[in-house]
Amino acid sequence: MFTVIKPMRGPKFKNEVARYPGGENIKRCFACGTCTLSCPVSEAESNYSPRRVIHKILLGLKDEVLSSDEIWYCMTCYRCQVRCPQDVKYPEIMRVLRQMALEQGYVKSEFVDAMKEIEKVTQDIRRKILKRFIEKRESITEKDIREIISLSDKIQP
Amino acid sequence: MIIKKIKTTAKDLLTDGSVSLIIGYGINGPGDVTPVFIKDPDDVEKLVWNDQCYYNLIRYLSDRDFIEQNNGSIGIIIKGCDQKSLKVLLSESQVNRDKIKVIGVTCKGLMDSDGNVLAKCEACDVVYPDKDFCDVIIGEEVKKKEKEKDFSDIDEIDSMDLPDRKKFWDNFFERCLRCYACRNICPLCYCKECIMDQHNPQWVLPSASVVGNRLFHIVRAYHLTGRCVDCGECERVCPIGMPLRKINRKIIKVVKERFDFESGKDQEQKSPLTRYRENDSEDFII
Amino acid sequence: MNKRILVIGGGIGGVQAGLDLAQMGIKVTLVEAKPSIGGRMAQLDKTFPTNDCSTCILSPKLYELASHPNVDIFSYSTLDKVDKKENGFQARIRKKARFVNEEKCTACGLCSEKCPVKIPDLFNKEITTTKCISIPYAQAVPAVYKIDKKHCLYFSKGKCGICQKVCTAGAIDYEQKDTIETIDFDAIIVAAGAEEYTPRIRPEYGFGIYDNVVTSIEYERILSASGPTGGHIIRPSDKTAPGSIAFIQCVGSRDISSGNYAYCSSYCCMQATKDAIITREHDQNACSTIFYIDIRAFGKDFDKFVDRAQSEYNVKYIKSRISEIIEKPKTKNLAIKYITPDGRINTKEFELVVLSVGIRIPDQIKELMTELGVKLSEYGFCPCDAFEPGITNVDGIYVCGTLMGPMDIPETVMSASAAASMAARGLLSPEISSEIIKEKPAEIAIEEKYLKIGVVVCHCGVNIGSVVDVPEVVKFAGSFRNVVFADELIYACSRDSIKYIIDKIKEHDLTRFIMASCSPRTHETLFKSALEEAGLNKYLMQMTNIRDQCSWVHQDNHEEATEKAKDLVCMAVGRSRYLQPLHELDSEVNKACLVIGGGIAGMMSALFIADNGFRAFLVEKDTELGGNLLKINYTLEEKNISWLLGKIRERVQEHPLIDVCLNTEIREIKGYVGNFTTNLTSGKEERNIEHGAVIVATGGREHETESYGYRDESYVVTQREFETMLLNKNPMLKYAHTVAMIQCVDSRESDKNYCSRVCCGEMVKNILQLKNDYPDKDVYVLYRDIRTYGMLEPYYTQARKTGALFFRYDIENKPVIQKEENGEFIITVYDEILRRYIKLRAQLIVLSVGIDPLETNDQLARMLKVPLNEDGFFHEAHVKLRPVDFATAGIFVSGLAHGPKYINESVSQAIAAASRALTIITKDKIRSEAHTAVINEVRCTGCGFCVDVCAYNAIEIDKEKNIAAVNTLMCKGCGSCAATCLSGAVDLSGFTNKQLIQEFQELFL
Amino acid sequence: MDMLILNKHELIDNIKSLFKDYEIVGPSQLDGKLYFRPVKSMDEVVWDFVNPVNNIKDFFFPPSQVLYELRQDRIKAFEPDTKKKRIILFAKSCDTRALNLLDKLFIGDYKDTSYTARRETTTIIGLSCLEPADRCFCISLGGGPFATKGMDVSISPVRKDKFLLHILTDKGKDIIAEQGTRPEREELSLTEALKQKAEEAIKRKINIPSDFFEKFDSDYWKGVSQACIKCGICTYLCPACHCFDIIDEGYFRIRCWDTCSSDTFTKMAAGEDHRKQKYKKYRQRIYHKFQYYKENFGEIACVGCGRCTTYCPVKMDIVEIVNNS
Amino acid sequence: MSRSHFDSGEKVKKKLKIIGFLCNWCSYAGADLAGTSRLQYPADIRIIRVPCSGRMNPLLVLKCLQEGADGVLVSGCHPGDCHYQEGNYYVRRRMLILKNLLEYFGIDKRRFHMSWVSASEGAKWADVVKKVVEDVRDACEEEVKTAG
Repeated sequence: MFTVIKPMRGPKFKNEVARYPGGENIKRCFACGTCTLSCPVSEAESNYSPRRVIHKILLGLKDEVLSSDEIWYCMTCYRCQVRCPQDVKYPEIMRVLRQMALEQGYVKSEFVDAMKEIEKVTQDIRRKILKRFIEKRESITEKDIREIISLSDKIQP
Repeated sequence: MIIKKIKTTAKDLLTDGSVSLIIGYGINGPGDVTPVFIKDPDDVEKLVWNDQCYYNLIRYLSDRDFIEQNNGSIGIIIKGCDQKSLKVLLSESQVNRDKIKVIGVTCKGLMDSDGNVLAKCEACDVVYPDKDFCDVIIGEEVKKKEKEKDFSDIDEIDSMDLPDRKKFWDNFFERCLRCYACRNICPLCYCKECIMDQHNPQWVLPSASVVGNRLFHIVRAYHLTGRCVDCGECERVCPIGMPLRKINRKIIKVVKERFDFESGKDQEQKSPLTRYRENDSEDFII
Repeated sequence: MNKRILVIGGGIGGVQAGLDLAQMGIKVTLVEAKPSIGGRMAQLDKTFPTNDCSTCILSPKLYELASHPNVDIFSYSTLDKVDKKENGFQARIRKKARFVNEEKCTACGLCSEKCPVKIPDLFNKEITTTKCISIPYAQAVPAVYKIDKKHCLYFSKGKCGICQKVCTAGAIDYEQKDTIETIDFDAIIVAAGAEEYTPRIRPEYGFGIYDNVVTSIEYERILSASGPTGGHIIRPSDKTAPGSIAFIQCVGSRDISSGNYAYCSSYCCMQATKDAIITREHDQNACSTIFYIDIRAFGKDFDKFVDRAQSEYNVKYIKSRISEIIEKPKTKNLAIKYITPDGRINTKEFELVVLSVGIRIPDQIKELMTELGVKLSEYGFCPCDAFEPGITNVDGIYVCGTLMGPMDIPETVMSASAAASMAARGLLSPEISSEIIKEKPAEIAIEEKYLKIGVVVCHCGVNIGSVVDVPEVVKFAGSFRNVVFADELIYACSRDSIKYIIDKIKEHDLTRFIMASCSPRTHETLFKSALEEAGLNKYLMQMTNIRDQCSWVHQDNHEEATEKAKDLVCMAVGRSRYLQPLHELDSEVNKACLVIGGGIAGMMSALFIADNGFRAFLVEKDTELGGNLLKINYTLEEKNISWLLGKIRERVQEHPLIDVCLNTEIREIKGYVGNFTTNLTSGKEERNIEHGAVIVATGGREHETESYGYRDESYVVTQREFETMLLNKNPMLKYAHTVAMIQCVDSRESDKNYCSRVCCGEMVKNILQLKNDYPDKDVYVLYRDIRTYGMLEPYYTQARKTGALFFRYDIENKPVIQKEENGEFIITVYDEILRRYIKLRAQLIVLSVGIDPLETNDQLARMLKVPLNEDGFFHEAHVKLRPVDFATAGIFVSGLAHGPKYINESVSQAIAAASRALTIITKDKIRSEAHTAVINEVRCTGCGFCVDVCAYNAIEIDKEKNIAAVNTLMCKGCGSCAATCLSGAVDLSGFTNKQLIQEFQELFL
Repeated sequence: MDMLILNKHELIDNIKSLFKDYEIVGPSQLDGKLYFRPVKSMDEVVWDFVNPVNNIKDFFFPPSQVLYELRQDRIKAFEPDTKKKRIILFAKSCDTRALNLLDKLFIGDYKDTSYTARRETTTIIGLSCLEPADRCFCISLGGGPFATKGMDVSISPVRKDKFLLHILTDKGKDIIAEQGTRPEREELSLTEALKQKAEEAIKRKINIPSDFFEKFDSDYWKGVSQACIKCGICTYLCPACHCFDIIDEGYFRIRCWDTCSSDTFTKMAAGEDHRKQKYKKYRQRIYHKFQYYKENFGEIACVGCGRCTTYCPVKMDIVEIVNNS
Repeated sequence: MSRSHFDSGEKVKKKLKIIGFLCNWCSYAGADLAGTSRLQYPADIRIIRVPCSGRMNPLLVLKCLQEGADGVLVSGCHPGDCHYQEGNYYVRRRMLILKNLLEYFGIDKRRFHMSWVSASEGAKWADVVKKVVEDVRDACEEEVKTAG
């Protein structure tokens, strides 16, 4: 665990984010943790925590946030935004960060297009698994799902 | 020798008029030690000091009748255990401290008639009267013996089962004459009209029946809760030899364990029945 | 002006306001919508932080109000119309039909037993059902049954009518109609209270979907011994005892997105803690977990309560707001995901979940307020400014309780007393005494009369008669010597029975009277007034309970019940032989009040005593009035405190009835309630003043701290110093680009284990002021819990919006400050979200240091013989229901002397103290208890045992004679002294040793 | 008046034979102290002893005795059950002489029913006192270690196991079987020698000064009685003291011993008590024994057994007090 | 000759006589609530109302037992609930000493009970009475067995 020295002055990262539409309420967050708890991604990926991303923005750790891969995890399911008591719109903030990362050269544009690809394929696999499960009607374990995924390259889209 | 110092101190106090009476220990006709009251300086010779000076002379300071008769300032010779009962009396504002001169004499333990040390002296935890309480200290200072109080005889009675325990005490209650010597010798029993003598309402059966005697001893022990300093006089004077110290020390044990209080140590603190703590034990309450 | 005030709402607020006004001699009409008064407090099982049983401390107040001659209670009634008159109001009150005659109903419960229709039990939050004809709970006041018209078969289908057939008192009356009364009032106090927020708006918590998710008020009913489950904690789904219980905080509070609930409801954290403790007391292996955002234990002894919950009752506190609850279908358990202290996500199954719901103003109360013309805030509450809490925009209408904003019971009681003294202004004057003098025939002296005892045994309809053979008991009663008259009555408490009793007393020239019937707690005053009318001293009556404690509890064994009834009568006869006539003693009251301390609390108390027409002595040891308020420039609501303070000081100094004594010390206070004499010294000259009551408003002081290098660093300041720096734009601010604030400095730790309540509010105020003047400065706040409770929460949100950053630190891991050569500070603190230590750079550090009691408190406490609590603040009589009184009569406390609080709370408490003092000094004479201690001077040895055990300082040892003496005015008649006296010298009149002994001795003769 | 000589085991057999139809009371040890109390067999009885703590007065005038039971509707008198006759064994001469004093009071012009019933059904076998204690002074009051006043049968030691029985009353005759040998002069002189030796052993003499009654108002009594703690030991243990009080306990009317030193002794209805001070109480005890009883019944109500000095908690010696008054 | 059947071997009567001293503000109210809720309990207890459990002098309990009561119950408010602030704290200490003394002298400790019953604990009051009556009955039977 290392310590982070907080930069003294200069344009605040959080004000930058707050200027974009959807990022207005970021400063209202009082770190209650509801977003992390309602996020399906954080269930799978244990050290991904939307609360920590917001906290880093507020602390102004611009490079660490924009260069991190965390901002790409969000599946924009909007459950956190519905549940947040202070009306912080986390998915919108992720959209803003992705835009800033692109504009300020942290990632290349192909990377953003690729994101759409990944989106499509994962959705497709998810649909297949669900279809298989609904046919069989009895419970399905993680092993079955892994097996389906490994066969998926054989299944035509 | 201690007795010489006592006599000179008594003589000086009487002559310079700072006291009008000295209460001490003397000898009666057949040669037993008896309390003696000296008013004029040359009677000082009557004073004695040996290991038979049982009496707790503090009893006379709380006796209204006695104080009426001798209302001047009084000099009194006390041992360690007597001093504790004086402190209890002071905490209950029964004795006017400036009207008494306390002559504390160190005592190495009293002997009974056939020469072994009294049980109460074995257990005594204060050997010399403390300096800042007494006006005069006679005899060299003996270090205070820190000693855990031994309640083994009490535990032995507690361990009996109910009928035996009842028989053990009823054996004495059948013989108790209700002569009230145990009440009247005790310095802490100074009520103007004792509960036992009250008829309207009549609290306890006045006659010498087993039930009446048992309740008398329960009330007496209850009224000494957190006050009795175990000076042992009540047991000594009882004509039928009832083990009264076993009763008093049972209450002293309960008060020590449950209220963490020892009587006679602090002049300001009265019996723990006038105080409470939020977390007092209530295991016996449903 | 007919001196009558309308109180809307029968909760604890309305009851307290009504009681205070009645005791000041003003007529009160109390309108309550529900069938019985007591409000939401009657639904609570226990109250924090003392775990008193709620009904135990509430019902005496309800009985006192119901039996007070100045008070008429309109229960089950609504207000049709209220219109403003030139000097008051006129209200049309509709008393809805209960279909039960209030006079006749004896609450025997037979109708409810036989009623075939079950309806949801609103009082128990519909956990169980109750009958169509019912009373909310056993100890309801007024204890009169009510028929629910909608469900009653008689009204819907025209058949049934069983209850009328069964009722022996003939109280059921289907034709009863609503009655309307139009009454004029001088003022109105609205104490309508609030209701719980129903968490349907947050469906993710599964309320109404999963069985085992209940709200906190439902859980109170489950915990309550008189509740549907008889106090056994069972979960709704399968009625088993839950092993693990989760409490979820801030449901419907601090929640902007799900509706207009941005405020914090103030008491839910403590209610959850109390429920968790009581759960553990009921069931040793049930363990509770409380999921919270900030634990808001800001009141007196609250932090100690939370610590005890963790240490003795192993309640776990986890800082994590819950996002959703999922029910496991098979076991009906509830899975909850939460963040553990070290940042991991964890799921745990709980058998029961309690949602700590916030409060909101119900719509019909909003309509009532708009009809009255009172403006409400955006959240539906009725806000008042700091220096006039309770006063609304409409002249003559006052507000108190949760209608003003979320608050706990003590604050409600204080605001209710305050509203009472505000509403009473102009109606009181020293000339008219507020006592109630009933004319009654001269009392016959019975001393030389022969002992003649009369016994009446009551059937109480079938309640006694059906189990106890009453004629047999009457014959038995007649067999006693001295019993010259014995008879039976069907309903002894009915009008004509009372007349019959009065005639019999006169006819047989009785000197003692025994009533064998129901409980003295409810009917003693009724029969005593009968004796008075017959010219017999009312204390010559002895009641014995052969209903609630005999016939009702031995129904299946008639001859044992009869045997017991005979014994009870025998005991009553035994005791009555030794009853003596007793009289309440009256003593003159000096109609003035001493206020100690000239701070804002003292000034407001003095002002409201004087405004009500009574003299006040305001004693202040400094050279000017104002106290701590002189050092405060603005608050969150009031922008210019010094201007407001100046106005109040002016009003105090010019008020003809306030005698301001500056740089004056109190040397000695002697006397007792109604008759205090105080010796004041100012410099050389001395002065004695006479007064009837004392208000302690000596205030508090800022805590001097040594931590974080405050002593020797000029750039480490306290919040108050920072406020003055902001006010006069101190040049030091130029260098402070980043300001770091540290909360709970030296507070909530070993020797100072209490929260000073105001520091979070001050911190937010200073941040807003700083960001307003210097928008580009940074602010970090290092806190343990942000306790901006109630209406302060929106300001906390604003503070975050200005960009201030909040870091939570733990008591074991305090922030560390190092100073660099260039004068800047590096603050190292562990950030639990990042799970890393971070270093913050700041040029100025502001410490929130909290409030300490004055050192002079214990000297004044000893002078007034009133207690201090563990932390050194003055200890009030009862933390919940008597927060302004001391146990010793006639002495009251307000302001910081009672404990840390905000300015508006101090002002509210100060006006409440004035109102409590007025209940005494408005009387010509004070009536003392009749049962007081009596000293037998022959037996008293002056040992002082009785003095130590007297909680009311009513007994003292007279120095010369060394004999105890009782001040009958202060004595409350508890008898502790009589029980402690070793020589039986002290006795309690009315419960003397002889009477108690004779009561059981008669059994064995 | 016939005498006979018996040796020890003959005497024991004689007494044993009485156990069947008599209730035997004798001096026996209990918890290290000697009491007169009912005994089951002869080996419980102690032969050589100085006076026990209690005395035979207890068996005629008990410490507490129920007189009546008063109910709302009926009164029931209690009679002592004297079906079984009783024998008091080895009473010393001072106790029996004191009993004689009590007879003067209880069987005087008014006969106390329970006392008289008990007195008639009890036979007293006295034992002469060989080694009187150093506090005894019975001689100076007309008694003596070998005196026989108040006994039905007196037993005096002759030689180690030889006893001289002296049958004094008819009751005595019924219980002693005709056996043993007639006393020889030589045995009589041996007993006489023992009597002389016992009488010299008593050194303490009580002599009441002539102006005893005039000293009533002197301050002497204040000085002397200062040590007294007003307990009841001296009166309760004194064989001659006979004051009693009638009290109600619930529905029983009870006669129980009273002591002039108690606070309630002369306390009257309204609390008035003309013997409130301690010295008046102590003076009353002395004058009642040595003056008033003598005026009323002709004898001093003290038999010199020394119990009051032995058991007094503060060791006040009655002999010294009376002599120097 | 003492007639309280403390000591006499009298056969245990079917109907015991137990005296209950109840504090007016909590326990008496709790007993009333047991009545209004129609909770049945044995009829051996006779209730005497005292202003506060703090009024109870141990001598009253002793006098009760001496007069012939089979058992005594003293019931008051839970600590902290006392209407007179501290009454129940003091009586708790007094009765602890009395309990120890009674036991020490061989009086069966089941003859004297203390309980805290609040105004809303009607059910608890019924249970307390049942337990006390059962205890006192056992104590009497045992007493008769050993004395007989």
